[in-house]
Amino acid sequence: MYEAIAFYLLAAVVAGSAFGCVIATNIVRMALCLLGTLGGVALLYFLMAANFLGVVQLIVYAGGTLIVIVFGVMLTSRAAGVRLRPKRSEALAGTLICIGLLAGLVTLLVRTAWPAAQSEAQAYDVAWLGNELLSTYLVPFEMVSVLLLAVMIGAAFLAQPSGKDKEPEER
Amino acid sequence: MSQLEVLLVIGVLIPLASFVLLAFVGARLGKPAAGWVAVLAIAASTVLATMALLQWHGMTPDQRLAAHSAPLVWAHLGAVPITFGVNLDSLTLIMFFMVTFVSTCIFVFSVGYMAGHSDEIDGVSKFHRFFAYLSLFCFSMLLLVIADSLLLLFIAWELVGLCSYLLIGYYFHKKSASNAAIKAFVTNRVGDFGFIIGLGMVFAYLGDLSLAGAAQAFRDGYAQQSALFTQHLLGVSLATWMGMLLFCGAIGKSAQFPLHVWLPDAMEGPTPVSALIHAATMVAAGVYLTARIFVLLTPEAQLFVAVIGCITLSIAALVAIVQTDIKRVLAYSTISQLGYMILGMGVGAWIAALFHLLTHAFFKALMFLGSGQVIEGCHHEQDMRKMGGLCRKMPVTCWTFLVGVLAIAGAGIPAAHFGLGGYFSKDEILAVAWHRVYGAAHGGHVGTWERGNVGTEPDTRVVLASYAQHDPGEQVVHPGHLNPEPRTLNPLLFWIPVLIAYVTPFYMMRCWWLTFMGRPRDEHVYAHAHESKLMYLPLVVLAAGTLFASYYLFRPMVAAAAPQPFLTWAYDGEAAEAAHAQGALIDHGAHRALVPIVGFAFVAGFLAAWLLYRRGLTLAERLAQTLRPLHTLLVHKFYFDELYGLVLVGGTMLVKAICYAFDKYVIDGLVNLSARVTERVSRFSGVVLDQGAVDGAVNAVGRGTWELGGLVRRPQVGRVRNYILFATGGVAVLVLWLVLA
Amino acid sequence: MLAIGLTHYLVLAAFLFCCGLYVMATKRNAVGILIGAELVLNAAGINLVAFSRYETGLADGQIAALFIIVLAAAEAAIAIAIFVNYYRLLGTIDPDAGDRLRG
Amino acid sequence: MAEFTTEDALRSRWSAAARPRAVRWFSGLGVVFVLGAAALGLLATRLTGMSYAVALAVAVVLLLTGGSCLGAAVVVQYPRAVGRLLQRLGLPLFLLAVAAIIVVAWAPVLLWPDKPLIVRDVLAVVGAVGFVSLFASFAIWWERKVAGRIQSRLGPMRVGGWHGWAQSIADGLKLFQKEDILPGGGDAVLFRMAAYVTFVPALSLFIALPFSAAWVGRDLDVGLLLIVALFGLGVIGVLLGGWASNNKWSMYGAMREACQVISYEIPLGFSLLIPIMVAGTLRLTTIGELQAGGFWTWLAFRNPFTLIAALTFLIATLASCKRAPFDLPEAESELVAGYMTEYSGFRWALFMFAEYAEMFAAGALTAILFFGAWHSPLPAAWGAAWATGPLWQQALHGVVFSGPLWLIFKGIFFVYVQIWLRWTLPRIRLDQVMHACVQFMLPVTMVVLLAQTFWQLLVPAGSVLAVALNLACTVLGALVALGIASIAVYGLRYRRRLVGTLVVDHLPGS
Repeated sequence: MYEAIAFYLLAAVVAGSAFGCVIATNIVRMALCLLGTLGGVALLYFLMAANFLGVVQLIVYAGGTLIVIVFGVMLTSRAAGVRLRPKRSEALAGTLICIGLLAGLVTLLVRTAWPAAQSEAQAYDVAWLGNELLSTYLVPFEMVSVLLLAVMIGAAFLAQPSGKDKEPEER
Repeated sequence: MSQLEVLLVIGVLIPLASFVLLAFVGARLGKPAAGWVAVLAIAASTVLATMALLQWHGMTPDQRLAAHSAPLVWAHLGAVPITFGVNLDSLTLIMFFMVTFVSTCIFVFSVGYMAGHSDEIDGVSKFHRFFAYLSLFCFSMLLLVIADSLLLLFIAWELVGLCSYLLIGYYFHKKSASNAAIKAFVTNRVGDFGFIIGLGMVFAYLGDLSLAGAAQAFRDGYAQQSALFTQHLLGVSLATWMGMLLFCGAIGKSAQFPLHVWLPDAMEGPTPVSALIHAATMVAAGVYLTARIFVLLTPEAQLFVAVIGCITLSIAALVAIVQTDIKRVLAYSTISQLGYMILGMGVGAWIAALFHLLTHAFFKALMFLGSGQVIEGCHHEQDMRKMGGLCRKMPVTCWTFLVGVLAIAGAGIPAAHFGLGGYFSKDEILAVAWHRVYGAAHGGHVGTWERGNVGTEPDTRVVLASYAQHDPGEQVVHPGHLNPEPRTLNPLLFWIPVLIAYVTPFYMMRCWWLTFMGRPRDEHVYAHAHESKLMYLPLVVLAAGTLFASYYLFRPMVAAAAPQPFLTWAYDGEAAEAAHAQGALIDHGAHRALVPIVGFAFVAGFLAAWLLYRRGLTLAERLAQTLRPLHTLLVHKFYFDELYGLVLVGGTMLVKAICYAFDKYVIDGLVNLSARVTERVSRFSGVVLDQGAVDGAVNAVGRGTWELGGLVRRPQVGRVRNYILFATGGVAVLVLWLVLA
Repeated sequence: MLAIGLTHYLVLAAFLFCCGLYVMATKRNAVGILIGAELVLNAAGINLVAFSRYETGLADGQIAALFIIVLAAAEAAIAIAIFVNYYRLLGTIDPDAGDRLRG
Repeated sequence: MAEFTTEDALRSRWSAAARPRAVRWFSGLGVVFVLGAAALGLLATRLTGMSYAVALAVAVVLLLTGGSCLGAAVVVQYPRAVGRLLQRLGLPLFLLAVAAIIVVAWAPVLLWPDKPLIVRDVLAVVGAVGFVSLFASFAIWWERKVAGRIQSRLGPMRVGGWHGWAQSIADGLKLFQKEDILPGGGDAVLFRMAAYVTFVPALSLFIALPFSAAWVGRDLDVGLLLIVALFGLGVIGVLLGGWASNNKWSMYGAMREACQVISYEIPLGFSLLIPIMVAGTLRLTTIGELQAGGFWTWLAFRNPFTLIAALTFLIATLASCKRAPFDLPEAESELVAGYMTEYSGFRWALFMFAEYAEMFAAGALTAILFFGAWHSPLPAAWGAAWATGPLWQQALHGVVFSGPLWLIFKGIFFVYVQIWLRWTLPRIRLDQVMHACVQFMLPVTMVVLLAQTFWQLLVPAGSVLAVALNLACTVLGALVALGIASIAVYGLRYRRRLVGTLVVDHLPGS
């Protein structure tokens, strides 16, 4: 029963803040709502006995990605509070389409007979994850490492001031 | 890891640490200090190597076996584990010791040598950079030596290549030096290309990249007649191809016949570099590799190795006769000696070749450092024709150099069983070759030999050494085509090296005499000649090493490391005592036969050189006039550079010219022709057809398209968000359809 | 309702997914679109972990989710770098302003 | 001006008529509350699950409130006696109260340990709130005292008698009453949220922070990572707060903070990897128990690399907690107070609480990872017999060998180090901060990580080299500890000379 209570509580947080993202018109508030979603999802991971994943979600997503996003918001807009309201027609179309999609998906999900659930969550501990990553998933793991390197270089390259207005290097 | 392995690994890592230190703070350490850091590091490695060697010496075979520990598994490549570990055997230890010891001498020498050079680039001294490179080089070489898998060996191999590039091109502001560096690098790449293909074959067919595992797989593959042995390409079995391709790496690195051109040019680097890389260690890597992959070589591949070695040693020795640059003489003599080692590997004289490698490392480092001393003393004069009589100015250099000359010439007293390094090592190689050509045949194709009772078959001087260490008396059946017998080798493979054994003392004596003896030929050079103490100390140490590092010290160590070659015939030289224990067989007949053939070659060579050069250059020049065509051929090094220039560069230029002509005349002509035709046709159609009938129709179509486009374009707003919306809409429709269906 | 099963998580993920899509489709701010993308990725993550929790033999879902988190971080970094450039170029980060290639 | 004496301070503020009534009400309410708490506690033993948790939490709150009411009754009835008592025993009482709050919050967990985890969580949060608020008020007073001593002053001396120990409590009361100011043009919602977004992670990391092997809210297998993650989360609140203040100094402060914390998370993570590598786990209790065998087994003294890692970890936590010399986000000489400029009253207090909570957590984490966790320098094995003996032996074991008091002591010591550094070192510039991170911390931690890897691969435990270096590091650490201790003793002995003429003898407690 605790699981149910915890799930509904967290689901409310996650869904609520996701909906907050939808209705917010201020980008910084959207970021705050995203924080709620991310944190909630992290706790959901904990609920599903994926402790390591939950922590990684917090440390990378909430602690890293979100800060980058907020940084981006503040770097790219002198008046980040400028409200860019969606066009009425777009909002209407978007709402209809998304509600349609949601309805369809939920119907499908409820209709599908999922295999009998495991009652007890299997705990996959950190050691297991580490071993899997360095054996079965070695190639994807290395590819992701290379990708991260490329992203690091790419981001640094893209974000550097272009030729003329480069500041003199400090020595 | 066992203590021994820890010692070695730390010994490998110390030079790396020194490299890192010098690379980051070397500039701040300043001129002599940076060098001493490197010296300290390599000296520490030498101490560790000595400790390891002594410890190894005191161990029983069981303890030695127990000292191995499981290698680290780095990754799994499919089902093949990539492991890194220490290959612990006598060869590793002795090579480790040799590399560190010789390097230490050279490092000390370098501190003196480089201190006197102006080496500023943009106002910053690159003194520390030199020692950083040297340290990195030592690290890679030591890693290569202890590597227990072909992959790790290959990694170290490439690091060694990189370091040689950096060091040869150390004076990169000099065009010739940077060219030489590029040449060395590119030439080595050609060999490495073969090596990596061979590596791929090992991976694909043997499925194990560790040395021991690959050998085991090779043996199993042979026993089961796997695809490697049954499939043929161009009439040669894949196993042979694999061996030859792996050997390609050694061809590049050890400057063997088709790829030998880089080594003489590499003399553009500072002299200590020449001593370190091109005498003692790097070129030795090729021979070392051949020794390690020896167990993967089929008899055909061995023959290939032998032929390459034979060609190399003869070409290089002949060219060395006419060189006037002291360093180039040494370079060609190096190539020639490497040829001997490779030949030795090819004919199966595994132990002898490695023995020669070790002795050669000492005396060649000695001579290179001696030449460095001379060059430095004579203010960067490298032409021997301008030297002469330097004995009085630099006596220590002169006499230590003579020790090297005696060693390379193979001086010794045949009957007394006394001689310098080359005397024994070269003799052993030749003895094995002799045996392969003229030795007594053994019977049958089925051999059962046991270690330890070899002597019971007096005439069977050949043993099929199986992995007898583990299962003595194992019976190995092998078919005729894999079974090289004595008397099957072409006599040329024996007689050419013998001939060259007469040439070697000649050109070495010529070099020494022209440099140190006779009358000074250039007063200016003579007047300024001097020698410095810091630089001749290593010379003395190396000379002592040359004197002692001979038969009794190194030979048993190498013999103890002899692999358990499979499918190959390991021949051995004279060392009955040591070899007996190892199960190799000895042919005393070979040595007895060799004494009259080549035993006094050094006397003849020295005598000829002395006669020719004792009064300076006049006699030699007259001789050169008489033999003008031959002399020209030798001076131009058999036109190898020109040949490569013509075939490779010229070939490319020729293809370019053909393409250009084709482009210009055929294609351009066709294009022009079609253009002209088109112009005519279009003028007709444009005026008559187009403006009349077609335009109307086209305009109608155009207008229709425009209208339609305007209609269709409306959703194509070029806005990302709307596209997302459309895509979402599509998915929603699909999902809803799924739900309703 | 009290026994939490796979469906619960999947429905929640579907909601998150639709919210993300809506945000991506309507927000007139490039960073908003990025936030939408993060929502969508989180929905995927929940799905994967839920499958690994409730289905036997699908334990690898956690690893896939791990990769999603890492890739999302990479995506955010590169996207922000692009937005900064975009902002320098156009003075705004309204994605609708970037329609120069519009036909 | 008439002199304000201690007697004045201790005079009762209640009129003769109001006093009995107040005493009646307070004592009555207190008794009711305490009885209610007891009843609920008894009831809770029969309950299970969620209702158990709620009952326990309510019971704890009731107990605390009831205790406070009874205390108030005593104060009102005997103001003079209580005043004198506080004057004499103020600090010990205060520290006892800290311990008591923790014990009260934790007792149910320890008494009924096999209840659902969620119960432990609720209780852990209650305990953490209590601990954090008490610790923060203590630490603020402590910081002011240390600052005063370092600057040859006395610091707060008046409130509460002995060395002004109640200063923070008085300040706290004041902060509660202050007006809640919202900056004009700022985003009110975000402005309000920001304080909580900062405070909640700082608080919730105490759930995973073990005070001893048993005193831990949740002994997670990823506890260490969780704490680090929550460390990083507080930044978002700071960023939001800085942005919502609509003030460029706040904004600069927030950006600096984000910049700095993100950058220093990398060396922090690298330093963390070393204890993780040694212990082979992320579970903090396991890491702590690894260091039970006396101070030479503490991780910092294992070998030179762990020692360096301990130092880099300390430096990186300084930056993460934005303490001097990395206190750029709130550099008062440049940015007024950085992101906190516009905050006042209770919200400001939340930021301060979060900061001091993080400081303590950082100190405690340093202790757990590198400096013997909750173990005393004596090997825990010596006291193994006491650990299972009767209650008084167990208590003694907790004091002498290993227990939460040791961790709190070590945590406070590292907080003291942070305070000490703040009042000793100058603030460095932002570019120097980043330079120090990228050019110094990062390479050093990377090299140490590499070296530790090789160390573990190549040097077997118990070999001569390992033992020798362990010994050397231990001796070094012991020397540093002795040095600090001797400086402290020197300072205590010659405190009058050091403080100089500013000592005013008639001040209470001087």
